Amino acid sequence: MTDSAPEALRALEAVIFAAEAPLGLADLARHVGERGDLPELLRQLASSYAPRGIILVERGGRWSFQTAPDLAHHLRPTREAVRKLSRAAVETLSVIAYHEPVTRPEIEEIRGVAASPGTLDVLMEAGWVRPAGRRETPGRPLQYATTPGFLAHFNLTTRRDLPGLADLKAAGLLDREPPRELPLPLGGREE
Amino acid sequence: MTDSAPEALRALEAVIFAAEAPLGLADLARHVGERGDLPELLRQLASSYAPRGIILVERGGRWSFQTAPDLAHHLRPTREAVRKLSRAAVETLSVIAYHEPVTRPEIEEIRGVAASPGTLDVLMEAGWVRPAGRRETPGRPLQYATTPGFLAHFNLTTRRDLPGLADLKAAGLLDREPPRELPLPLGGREE
Amino acid sequence: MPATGYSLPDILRHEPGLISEDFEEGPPRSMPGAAAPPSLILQLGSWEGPLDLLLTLARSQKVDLAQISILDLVEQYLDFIRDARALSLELAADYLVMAAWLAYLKSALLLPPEPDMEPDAQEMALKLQFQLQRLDAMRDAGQKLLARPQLGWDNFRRAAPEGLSTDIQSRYECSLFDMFSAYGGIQARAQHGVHVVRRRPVMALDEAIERLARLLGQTLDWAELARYLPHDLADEGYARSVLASSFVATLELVRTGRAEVSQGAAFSPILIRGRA
Repeated sequence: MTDSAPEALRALEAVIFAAEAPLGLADLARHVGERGDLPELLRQLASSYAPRGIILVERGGRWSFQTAPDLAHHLRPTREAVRKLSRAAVETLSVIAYHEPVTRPEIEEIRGVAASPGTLDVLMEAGWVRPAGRRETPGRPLQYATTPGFLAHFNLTTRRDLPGLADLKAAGLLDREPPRELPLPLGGREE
Repeated sequence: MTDSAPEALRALEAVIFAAEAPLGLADLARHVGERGDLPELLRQLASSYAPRGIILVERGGRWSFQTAPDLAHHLRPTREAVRKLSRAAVETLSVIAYHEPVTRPEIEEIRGVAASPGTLDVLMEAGWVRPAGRRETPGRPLQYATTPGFLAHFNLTTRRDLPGLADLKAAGLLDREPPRELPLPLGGREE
Repeated sequence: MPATGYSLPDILRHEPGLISEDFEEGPPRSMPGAAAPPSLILQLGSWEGPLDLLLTLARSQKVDLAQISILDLVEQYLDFIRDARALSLELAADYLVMAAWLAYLKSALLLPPEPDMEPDAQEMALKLQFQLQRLDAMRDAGQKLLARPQLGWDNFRRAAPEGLSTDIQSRYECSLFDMFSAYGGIQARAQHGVHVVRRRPVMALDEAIERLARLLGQTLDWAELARYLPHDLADEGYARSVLASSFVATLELVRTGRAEVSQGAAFSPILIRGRA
């Protein structure tokens, strides 16, 4: 290596850095001139970058800088966004928790409404619900059940810790009176 | 420096490298986490790049990689020539840079002519000048100032690096009014 | 005493050709003298207005602007304007305004100072010199800026950076209470549904018509409808059904001419009798 090498290395790295796309040997030679052994210079440059956060890589004979793969999480850091579950999702979750393993048609029957497609997905994304095999009945419907993450989130040791219907009623959670019937104006009868 | 420093340096260089625009300390902290003394890490990183063909620069508190200026001749053939600024635009730019924040009437007073409509637009389109609030004087005139993009374009770390700024300030030439104690070199008057 | 009472900045900023283009931030500036139509504007060489011309003339004195002779400069400017007029060059109005102002400044500087003169001639001269120095400094600074290495010409950033982004990971909020009350809500809904759907003991309309017709056939006197209803019905729901069906049956019998119905007032007892 002559003492012009550092200059050539500097030129190479600047050219590769500023390029719009990975550059082949011919492109590089055109930009930095025919200085010595280009492949050898590129190898030197690559090894000088190897421990860094930016690395020099060859892909199909073309060279470019890119970020070191192990640092990807810094480039796309994840930020937590707290979201409130929809009422449909909370209801579906409770049905699964009380009736697992339960199929989707059963959930719909218990809730009295058709499930929107996203509801179960949200619960699975939250990590609270998992598919739990197929039921061996006609149509072999998929069953759903809660996960250990569900128990952990709600601080439950087992599913048996869920309050029963009687408990819910005692807590006032079932006392939703149906609307009173309208009085009939036909008189007579009460006397 | 703890032994996590190299990791932090790698993360910093990857993030700055991948970013679409120069990053300030807050952006960097968001991506690499609060690791030690960011300004000190940036200084270390900058000095490790100083001899290279790519350098780490601070422009108006934002950090980015760019090619070393002495290598321009290797790179220019690939790039279009920069647009030529009109004399009025250059003059307006320097008036804003040295007097900011400055109102349009002040710019016109300093230049001795009414600003033509296109001049400020050109500078704002280039991303070098921005409106910088209104001055709380009668008429509440809009003020103008330079941007980090201006500092980046002219390779200035901060406004303090503007050529001759200290001398002009010392000579009172950046004041709104002539200094009172200026001698009166009125030539012919004395005889 | 010349009639020029304008302060220097007013004159310098005045440019008739651009008078229609007023600035967003200020009221229209008052114009000394009549507005010259834009056609009168003449770019004298490459000067950008009278201050630029003055600066060019000042530089020809080949001394530091701080040492310049304002009186000499005034002479130079007035000579220049005279020459231009001799050549029948049309001058933009602001060059002439400047000439008038400089002529005034010159006389004020040469005459013994008047104590009550505002502004003071020395101060005006000083301000002119300051403005020349300042403009010169700004020009110089602009050139120095342009001489600096420039991004996109002398150095370059990456052409196509990948960019940074932030992945948003959702964390769902749901309390145990939310879940229990949701389940309670489902159960309550289900119970309410039973009330609506379950088949209840009712007296069908056909049955009521048949029964009422049979009872009415035995008497032609007016009697309260309630008297024809079965007594001691334990099921309140069934009792209501009997009442409703019997009332509708009454209307049906009246419609078919087999009974008459009468009510003295709203909510008073309904009277019914059969028709033979």
